[in-house]
Amino acid sequence: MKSVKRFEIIIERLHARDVTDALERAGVTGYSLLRDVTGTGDRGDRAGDELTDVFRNCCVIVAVPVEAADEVVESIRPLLKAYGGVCLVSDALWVNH
Amino acid sequence: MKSVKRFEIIIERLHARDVTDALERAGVTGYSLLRDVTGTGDRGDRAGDELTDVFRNCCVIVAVPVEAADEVVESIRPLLKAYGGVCLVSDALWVNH
Amino acid sequence: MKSVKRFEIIIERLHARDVTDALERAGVTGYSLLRDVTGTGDRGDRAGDELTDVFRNCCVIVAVPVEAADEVVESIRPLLKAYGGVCLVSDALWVNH
Amino acid sequence: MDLSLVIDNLLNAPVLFFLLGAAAAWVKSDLEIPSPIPKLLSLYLLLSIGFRGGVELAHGGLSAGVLTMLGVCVAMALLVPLWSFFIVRLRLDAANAAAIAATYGSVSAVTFVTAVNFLRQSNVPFGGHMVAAMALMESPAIVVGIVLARMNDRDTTGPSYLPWGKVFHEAFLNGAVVLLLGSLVIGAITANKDAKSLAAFVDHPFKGVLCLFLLDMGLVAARRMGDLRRSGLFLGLFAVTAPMAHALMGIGLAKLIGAGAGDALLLAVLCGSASYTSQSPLRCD
Amino acid sequence: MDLSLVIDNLLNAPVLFFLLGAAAAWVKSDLEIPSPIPKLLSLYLLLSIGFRGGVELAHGGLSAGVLTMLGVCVAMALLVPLWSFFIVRLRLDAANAAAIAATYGSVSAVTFVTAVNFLRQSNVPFGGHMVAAMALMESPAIVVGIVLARMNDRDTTGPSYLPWGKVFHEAFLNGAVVLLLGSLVIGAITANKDAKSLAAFVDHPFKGVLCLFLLDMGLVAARRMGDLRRSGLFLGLFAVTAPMAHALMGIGLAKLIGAGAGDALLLAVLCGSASYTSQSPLRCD
Amino acid sequence: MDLSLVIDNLLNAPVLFFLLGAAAAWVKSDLEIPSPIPKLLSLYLLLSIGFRGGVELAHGGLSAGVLTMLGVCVAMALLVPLWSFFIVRLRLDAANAAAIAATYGSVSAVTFVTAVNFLRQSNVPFGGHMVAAMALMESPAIVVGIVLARMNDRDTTGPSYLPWGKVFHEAFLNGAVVLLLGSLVIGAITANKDAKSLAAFVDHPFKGVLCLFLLDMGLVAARRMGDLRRSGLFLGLFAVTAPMAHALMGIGLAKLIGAGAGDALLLAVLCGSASYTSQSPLRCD
Ligand SMILES: Nc1ncnc2c1ncn2[C@@H]1O[C@H](COP(=O)(O)O)[C@@H](O)[C@H]1O
Ligand SMILES: Nc1ncnc2c1ncn2[C@@H]1O[C@H](COP(=O)(O)O)[C@@H](O)[C@H]1O
Ligand SMILES: Nc1ncnc2c1ncn2[C@@H]1O[C@H](COP(=O)(O)O)[C@@H](O)[C@H]1O
Ligand code: NA
Ligand code: NA
Ligand code: NA
Repeated sequence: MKSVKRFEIIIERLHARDVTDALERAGVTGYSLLRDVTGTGDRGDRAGDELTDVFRNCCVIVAVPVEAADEVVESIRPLLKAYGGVCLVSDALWVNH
Repeated sequence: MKSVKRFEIIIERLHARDVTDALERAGVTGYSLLRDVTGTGDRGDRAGDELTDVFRNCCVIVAVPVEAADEVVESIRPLLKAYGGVCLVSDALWVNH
Repeated sequence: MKSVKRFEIIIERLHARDVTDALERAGVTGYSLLRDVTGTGDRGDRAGDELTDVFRNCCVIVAVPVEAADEVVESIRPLLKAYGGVCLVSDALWVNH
Repeated sequence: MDLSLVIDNLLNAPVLFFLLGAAAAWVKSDLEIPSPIPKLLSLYLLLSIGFRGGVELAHGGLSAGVLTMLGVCVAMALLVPLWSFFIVRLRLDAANAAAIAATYGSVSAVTFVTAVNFLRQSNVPFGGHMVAAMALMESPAIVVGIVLARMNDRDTTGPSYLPWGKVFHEAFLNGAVVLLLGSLVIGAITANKDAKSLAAFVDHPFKGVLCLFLLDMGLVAARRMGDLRRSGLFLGLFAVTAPMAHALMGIGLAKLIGAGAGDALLLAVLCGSASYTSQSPLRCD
Repeated sequence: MDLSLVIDNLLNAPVLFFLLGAAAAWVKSDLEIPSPIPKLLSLYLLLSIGFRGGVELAHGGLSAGVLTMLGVCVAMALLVPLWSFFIVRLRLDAANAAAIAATYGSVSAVTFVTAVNFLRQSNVPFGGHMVAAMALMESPAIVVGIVLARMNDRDTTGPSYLPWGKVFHEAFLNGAVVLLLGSLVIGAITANKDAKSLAAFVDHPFKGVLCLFLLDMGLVAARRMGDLRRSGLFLGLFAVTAPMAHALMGIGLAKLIGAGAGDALLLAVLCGSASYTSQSPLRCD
Repeated sequence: MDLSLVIDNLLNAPVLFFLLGAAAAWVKSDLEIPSPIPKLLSLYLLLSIGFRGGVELAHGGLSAGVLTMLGVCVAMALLVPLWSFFIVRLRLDAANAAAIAATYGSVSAVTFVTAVNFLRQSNVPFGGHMVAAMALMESPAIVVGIVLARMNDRDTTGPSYLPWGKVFHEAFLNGAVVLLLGSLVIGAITANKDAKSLAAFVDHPFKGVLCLFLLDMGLVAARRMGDLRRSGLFLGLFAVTAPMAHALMGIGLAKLIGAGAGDALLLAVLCGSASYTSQSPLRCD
């Protein structure tokens, strides 16, 4: 098992692709995406009441090598600044296979 | 980045609102909700076989300041006692924006 | 609150039952399942474009006592080897009830 | 009764799709109808049955017979959990006995919908008020179950100690009841105007949607057969005999109040069927 | 206008299902239409209305009157956010004012669909080009909103500083616009060949799907009433008067260009209605 | 062949919706049909096509010609992966070659369904047994693929070393096969009784649902075009020529056994089309 940093990024679904693009630019090759997340934050409830899903959230989960963590943080931060959302970072072990 | 406690509360969907109400009473202003969680626990499988979703689970994810963690635990505990479910607490860093 | 190890296993949905079977063999009695996870990894994008859900992922979340963690790792590893996927392990506290 | 009629009945598409689902689950096929599709199907079925019930009610009107029938239904929803409780209590603790009692008192919408489809197909008429009866029977059983659990439980922090407001809320305002009664009222109001233009949505695909829904029910039911086995002989016996006994009572009562054949069958189904839903506010750890 | 006609209009099934949804949310029933079912319903409604609009367009053809109407619609989509911005700016900061302006400039597909259903039911004809008009009005409002926000915002890292490419992308290529216009074109191309064989999908269940969709809209709208209250008197007043003023302008313009009654109503709805969608690229923290 | 017929064929609604989806993905619109809606659509299409195939089978009966056709289909499902394996093996390792071989041996339900829709629209008759043929061709290809992979793989812990029980399980009991065959059997059993009352669900909306499904297929296909480019010239050439060669063989065999035009087209589609599904138990790390 090797040490990794686990990122959990909750952001509007509309911006999911921005997040994964930013991750790819930061050299991340694997990530997972939960598409159906709702929530409450500084900017009110999710909506989803019109004909697009603009206000729904998603959650991107990424495990990256410890040494890559800072770069990932920096690639995500501008997105959070622009669009709101949450990014949590924690320690985890990756089961090798 | 600031230290936070990350809560993950898995409970029957029916009680999702009880959880978020309890969180709001404990002063939490942001949380995320995954609505489609199934599982097995002490009280058997989820069902979802009748015309309501009574037996489906949901998962509430909340990051709170370290000093608020105890109050959140205490606000959730009675719900777990009454309805079953699981609450995990772990350390995380919150990416400022 | 007692210390536990939190597992997060992301694998193709097709193999969800293999994972839960392996967990049950390792003595785990409770787990949660998120069924709708997509992602990118070593083996390309998820698809979901034919008439079965072969390429969709799922995510199994399990909290186990610290002393049971090694056995769970060993029960999951062969599945990751055979089918790909990711298993992250982290520390968490379980709120007693 | 004619055996060939029974077989003929079993050989109709909705029942066969139920069996297909059960067979698929039994051979552990990965066939599944993922959430929330079953929910969409059930919303459709409730809306459809409610709306058509309302239209029929508007045409039939509220007679003394209708009110008697509704009274009988509510009475059965109150009484069935009562005696079920005292029988099950012989073996189980109060909380679980109350939960099971509420289950048998309440109604299974799936079974009701399937019975309605059977009547339509056999051209046996039935009253729109039977749909109202179904909606009315859901709630009392839950309330009786909770009262029984409380009277027999000393732990005032457990789930049976929900505040009464919450109990009534869950009993009377759960989504299925609201949608069913709401569609019934809307059907009754717009019977002359919208019934025709909505028929292509509300009537025509009904049987097909039921097939798909019963396919899912088959999958679910077969997966839960294990639970039944685990529940032991006593509960197993109760699970088999109680619905039959209740259904027979239903038929008896229908005769007594002079209801038609269609209404009698539906009353039997309402009395005999049981629903998981009502357990929820009562389940114990 | 005849009051009984208004009541009669309110008493049709789609409106009643909206009220049912609102009532259910109001009594905090757990009735819900889980995601992504509303999305399926809205995809269906857009496809259906686009396809039928295309078929009608193919039969009616592009006349000068049609082009005038489309020009008027686009002009309104550009002007409404402009004056809305300057009014709302009296009380709010630029970014929020721009977001609100874009909202009122754009159109509410739900309202449009409901109005179309009303016209069909009342047998009032309208042109297929009105569907094209709806699709054309979504994008300009967003662009105007963003231009306004940029002209008044100095923080070049905020959300209003999306690259222009992305702005136009979101304005012109959002899924609803693409599906609506695409279905319109497909309807126009295949009008003679497929319109009949697709009717069972595209026409017949339309009203029923609308009922289910409006049930969900009712649930959502009632849950958001709180937001309205929180937004204060000024915005509340604006939210009530602006749509009416815009709708009246729409009717006036329709008279001016000599449009028929059906087209006039739809123009009023397009001008008056507002959509959340267009806020998104503009919202501030 | 007449060119205008080809164009006419391309200009029908299902194909145009596929192109709309592809165009939307190509311009990176956010149009999407979120999971599990495509699953609902595909469940519907399988159920519908299975049920109607069963009804037609009940009316047509099992003749020698039908059995010959089924035999030819199964033979092709066994042979196509065999030669595909030896060709692809020239460039790829055994595991990947086996996966690709299984892919080309199996059938694409989407293509089949689209072809069926085309035949119905052109009023060309075809036999219900072709639906059974599709169901029968899915499994052999998977089994052959796995056998080939095992014979050429020494790592006995890799994915090709699934226990045989699991292999057969995945090959013969996957959800699509079970639903298709199940609906076929149900259709055959209830042909006289339920075919009419289910038509409003099973027949009428078929083409419309296919449009929506192909819209999604278009979105998915366009997103995956990149994968095709990445796969290199050799595989690209194989991907273009193999389906054509297999389809031509299918037409030849159909002539040989004297099948009608409709059945011949469907056999060509079954032989030519390829499915991702069958790769799954074989994929390597
Ligand atoms: N403290 C929190 N814990 C977990 N999720 C949060 C928290 N705050 C916000 N979120 C999620 O992030 C989304 C955007 O947050 P915001 O930008 O603050 O409106 C919300 O809709 C929630 O889903
Ligand atoms: N050890 C565990 N790890 C993860 N989730 C669990 C665990 N135990 C229970 N759960 C989840 O919590 C729900 C309720 O658990 P219980 O109250 O024990 O039946 C289950 O349906 C699971 O979704
Ligand atoms: N670094 C990662 N972080 C999070 N999820 C991942 C990561 N790598 C792979 N995954 C997930 O695991 C699945 C299978 O990965 P793989 O076997 O590498 O193709 C992917 O589809 C992703 O959902
Ligand atoms: Na009952
Ligand atoms: Na407007
Ligand atoms: Na093939």
